[in-house]
Amino acid sequence: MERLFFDAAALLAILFAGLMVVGRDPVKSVLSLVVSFFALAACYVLLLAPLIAVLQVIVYAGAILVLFLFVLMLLNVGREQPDGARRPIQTVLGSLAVVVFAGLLLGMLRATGTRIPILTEAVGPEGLADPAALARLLFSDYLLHFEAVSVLLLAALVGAFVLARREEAP
Amino acid sequence: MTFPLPLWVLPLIPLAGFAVNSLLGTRLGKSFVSAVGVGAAGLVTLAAYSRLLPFFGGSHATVIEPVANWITIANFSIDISFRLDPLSALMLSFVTFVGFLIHVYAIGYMHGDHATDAGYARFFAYLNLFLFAMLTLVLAESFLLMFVGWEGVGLCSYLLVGYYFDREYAAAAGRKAFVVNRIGDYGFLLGMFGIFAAFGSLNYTEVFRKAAEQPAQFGPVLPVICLCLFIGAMGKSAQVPLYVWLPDAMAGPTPVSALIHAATMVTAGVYMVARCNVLFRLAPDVMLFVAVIGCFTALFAGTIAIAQNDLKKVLAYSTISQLGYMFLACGVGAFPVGMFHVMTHACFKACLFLGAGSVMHSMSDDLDIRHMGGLKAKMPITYLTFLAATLAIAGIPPFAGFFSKDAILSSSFEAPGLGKLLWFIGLFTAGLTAFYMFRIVSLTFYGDFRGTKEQAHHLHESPSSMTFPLIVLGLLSVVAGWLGLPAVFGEHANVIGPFLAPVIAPIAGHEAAHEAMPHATEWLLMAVSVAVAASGLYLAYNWYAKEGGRTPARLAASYPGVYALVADKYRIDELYDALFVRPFAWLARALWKVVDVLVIDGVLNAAAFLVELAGDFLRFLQTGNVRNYALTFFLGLIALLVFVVGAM
Amino acid sequence: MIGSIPLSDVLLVSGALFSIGVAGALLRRNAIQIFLSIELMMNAANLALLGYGAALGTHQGQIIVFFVIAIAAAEAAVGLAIFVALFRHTETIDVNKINLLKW
Amino acid sequence: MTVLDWVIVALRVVLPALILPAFVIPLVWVERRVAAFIQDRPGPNRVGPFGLMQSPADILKLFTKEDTVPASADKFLFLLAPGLAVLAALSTFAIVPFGPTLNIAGHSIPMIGADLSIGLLYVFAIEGIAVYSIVLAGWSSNDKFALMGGIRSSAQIISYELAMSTAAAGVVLAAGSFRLTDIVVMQQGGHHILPFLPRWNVFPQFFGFLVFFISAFAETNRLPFDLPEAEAELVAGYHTEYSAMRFGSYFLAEYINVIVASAMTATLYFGGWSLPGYHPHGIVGGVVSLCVLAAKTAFFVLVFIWVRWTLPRFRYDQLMKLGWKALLPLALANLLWVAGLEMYRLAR
Repeated sequence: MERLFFDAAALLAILFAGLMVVGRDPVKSVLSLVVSFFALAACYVLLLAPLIAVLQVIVYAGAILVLFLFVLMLLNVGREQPDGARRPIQTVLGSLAVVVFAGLLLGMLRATGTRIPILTEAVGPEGLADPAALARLLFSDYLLHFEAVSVLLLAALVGAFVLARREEAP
Repeated sequence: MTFPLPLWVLPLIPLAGFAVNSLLGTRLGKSFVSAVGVGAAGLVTLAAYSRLLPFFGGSHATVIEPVANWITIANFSIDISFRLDPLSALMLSFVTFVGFLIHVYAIGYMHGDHATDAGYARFFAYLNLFLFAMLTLVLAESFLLMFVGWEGVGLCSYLLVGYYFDREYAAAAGRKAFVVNRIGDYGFLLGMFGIFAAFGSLNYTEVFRKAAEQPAQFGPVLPVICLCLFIGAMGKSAQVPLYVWLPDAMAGPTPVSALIHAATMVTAGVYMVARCNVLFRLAPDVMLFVAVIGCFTALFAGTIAIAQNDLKKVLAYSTISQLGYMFLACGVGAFPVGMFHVMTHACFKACLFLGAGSVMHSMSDDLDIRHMGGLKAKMPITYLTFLAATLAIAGIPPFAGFFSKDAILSSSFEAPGLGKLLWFIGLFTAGLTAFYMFRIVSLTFYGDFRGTKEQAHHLHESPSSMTFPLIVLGLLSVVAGWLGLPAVFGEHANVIGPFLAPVIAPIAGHEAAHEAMPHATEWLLMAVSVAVAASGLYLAYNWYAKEGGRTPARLAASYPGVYALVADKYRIDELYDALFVRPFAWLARALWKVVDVLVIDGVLNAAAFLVELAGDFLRFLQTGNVRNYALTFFLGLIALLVFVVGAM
Repeated sequence: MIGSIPLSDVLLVSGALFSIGVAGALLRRNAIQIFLSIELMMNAANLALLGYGAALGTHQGQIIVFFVIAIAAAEAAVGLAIFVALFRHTETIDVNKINLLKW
Repeated sequence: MTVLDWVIVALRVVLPALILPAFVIPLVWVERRVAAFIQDRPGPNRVGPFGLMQSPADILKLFTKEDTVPASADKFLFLLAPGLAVLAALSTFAIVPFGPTLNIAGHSIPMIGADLSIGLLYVFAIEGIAVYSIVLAGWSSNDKFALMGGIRSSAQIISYELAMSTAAAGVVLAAGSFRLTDIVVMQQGGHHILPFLPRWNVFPQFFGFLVFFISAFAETNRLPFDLPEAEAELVAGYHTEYSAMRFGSYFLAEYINVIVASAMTATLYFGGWSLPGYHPHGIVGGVVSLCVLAAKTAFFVLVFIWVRWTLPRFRYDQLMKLGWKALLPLALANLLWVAGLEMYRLAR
């Protein structure tokens, strides 16, 4: 039952990810990715990570991708125009690389998927899905990382501000 | 605030003063700077005495106060911890008090020095920093923490000697003090390594306990360790052959000379040797070496002092000479006596230096005693205190120096082996000391003024901020010796000996075979030393005050070679210059011209050229198109994946 | 296996999403779409992490994903700011036309 | 699970979605009457008694009007956007608890759509989706006024969501849970220092409440924060090009959002369905709790209306300044204050 839901959501995610890549209109691409991420959030819930799922929606769908849309609207970027100069090497080599890479990656993941070590201190499904347990870990064992990320976010904030600011006319 | 104050508060008070004055001093003006600087010194004195008074009155039990773990590497662990025992208590008592007095003095002195606001703040900041380092040195409970203080006082000494860094000779003197001290510090470091290798610890308590319990086990290594430690002490306490920096260090402001180069820092070596008495007593050969070096230094510096004409230089050589006495005492095993002399010396030598500073002020910064004379009438307070301190250093009873110096002489007289010879040299040096000290008193304060008209017009007594410390220290020069009256004055006349006795820990297998000297011998020794001192004194007064220096001039004329040699301080500086400084300078030049310029730079330039050459061709890989980069990146990723999959 | 989803499913999906992302990043010329593809790859990795976390019964997968999301937010903010600045200068976000930084 | 259980779950999820739109009909009437009262005029009073039938009549009109789509619009997105708005608005209510867990005939029925462990975050997640309905409407209309409205709206909602979630974090911190049922339970009983007051979060976290409530105005695009549809500047903002029931959808979504925001405010800061001194049990208890929540919600809905017809609109820079420089710092201060309270409580 749950596997059915998962596979359905996963197929949806893959489908819209594909649409995102194929589409010519950047706005449509962003929207496809929103749907894809939404489906992924559903997958996350089924993988016992409801908090991450909600964060996925809030941060990715609700903030990052809205920001993309916002920028697209602000810049009013149109559809991709056909490029006059063909770059056959890039395209051919790129396509080849993608195919080889996908084959290798899937092959490798198939091989590792069956070999999972059993952890002694495994947490049960209830514990895994509990946001409070996650929060406790974040604020104890991973406090330093947490603070480091907060500093990083501040730096990114300042950086984005400086980059996107218009040069003020003196 | 809890009472009793924890020991770690003490070093922090002057450190706070340093922080305020160094960070804000230039903005806040002189009066604020002096308030902070002197306030910190006064506060630390009060705080120290709040601990010391109960300690002196109470059980004298050693207190060890750990503060925090400092370094932990594998099974080596050092705490920051402080120790209050009779030895450190004695040091603490005069380091803080004399330090405070000299801070007070410095207000008046530096005001007259036409210092800029920045210079004034810098001066007081460094003085406070020095107090911090000195307290750390004194209160430390481990060799490592002591080394922190040891280096700290060295740094402050360097900074303060070079206070007038815009004058070439002061900067050079600071550099010299630093370099010569480095040699000694290297010895100290080696000694510390040796201690750690032998004992596996650097804490006093543990090291001394192990050494005292199993003397046989550590016997073979201790001479080496003690020798290294003593080399450290030689550097810091200006003993032959590492004494050359101290006379030059007089280039610093006079309060600095008084505080660092007379009363406190230079005695750190003696303190360290006394602190390690357990180790030293297990190395009798090194003890003898210490005694001989001390005795020789005392004589050597005393002879130089005779022929010097710079007031502070004479005092500097006399300091070296007195430090020699202290090491003599330690070398013959009389550690408490050595520490007693450290204490009395701090009082009267600080007084002498401050007096010299006062004279220098009055003389418009002229220190040549040939230009002085008859200052007695113009500067009565300076004269009286200077006289008291002179009598103290000359060893005239009942002044302080008499008792401590006499105790040193009688200890060396009692010592086996070379004892009698050491006593005789010490006695001779005592006479010498009385002579050269009274020579400067006579030339400075008696007779007629020999300086210029302007100087004569300018002569005045110093302000009260300068005379107050003088008076206090002058009084101390009189009474400080009464703490250590010899045994002939009664069973309990000697306070300081029993007080310091616990520091001399008993060693397994070593009997404290001390037989009291017969009273008659003791009286006799005292009489002899008083007689020698008095005759030196009389001679100097007669030659310089009454005759106006005709006899010495005649003597100098009849032995011109000897006189020139002595007046040139035996040309030791020139000798060192030829032996060490020039060869090293030449070597450094060679390394620079050949190794650095040719070899290292050559290799680097060749490498840079190759890189540039490669860049000329490889730069075409940089197409500027992000997608090319991404593609390359992914191709690399594929290679990596192939590698990983292949490994699986 | 703690959840009821087989790990192989999760890894397969993750690999597929990642490959799609690679394709987008390599073959598209629109900077925004390349950026989106990179985000997709990050999410594919997140999915794998959560899958392993659930399979092993540990929170660490979720913790890493948490940090990845936070860092993705920072990265998106700076990246988009760069695009805005770039667009003001060149009036395009076609990466084929932006190649000032070459030899 | 038996069939009955499935039915109960279905009812829990579907009933709010069905009932809420029904509430909008009288609400529109109330709004217009209150507006009229404030502006000293009669308001709708012709259709039915007291003009009560005015709203159903309007809806009928909206359904029957011609549904136009601009020729240059992106059809798919243009049609999708209003649906998204209603969907998002309706989904939010799923996690608002409207009563205690009832035990009826051996079945334990929690009176809540879905008692999620990350309940409060779910609301913000859905809020994030709701942005798309506005942004897409603005963009797909291919109209400068609509686009301006969309851009303004996305910036405004993201900005105020920060302050709002920071304020709500105070409540989460006090309750130690994202779960709204936990938050309601924690507010039951009397205040521990002033026993005559209920233990509602509004007392220790008054500024948190203030920030939350003000941000709620911005999130629902109501005056004084209705810049995305400011008629004087942008005609009708992001829904300028919409007509008939698609326009009605936005209208519907706005009123549902007002109700949800009021219910959330009541739940987070005013004890939700709980009443101090009353311990509900059985069906009666469930009904009483429902009424309590309804009364509290109605109060805040009235405040919404009152504010709309009283305050003028902010300028865009004022809006941003208020959100970033006043509300966010205030919310952070509130969070610190709550953290201090919690530490004090733990220390005791």
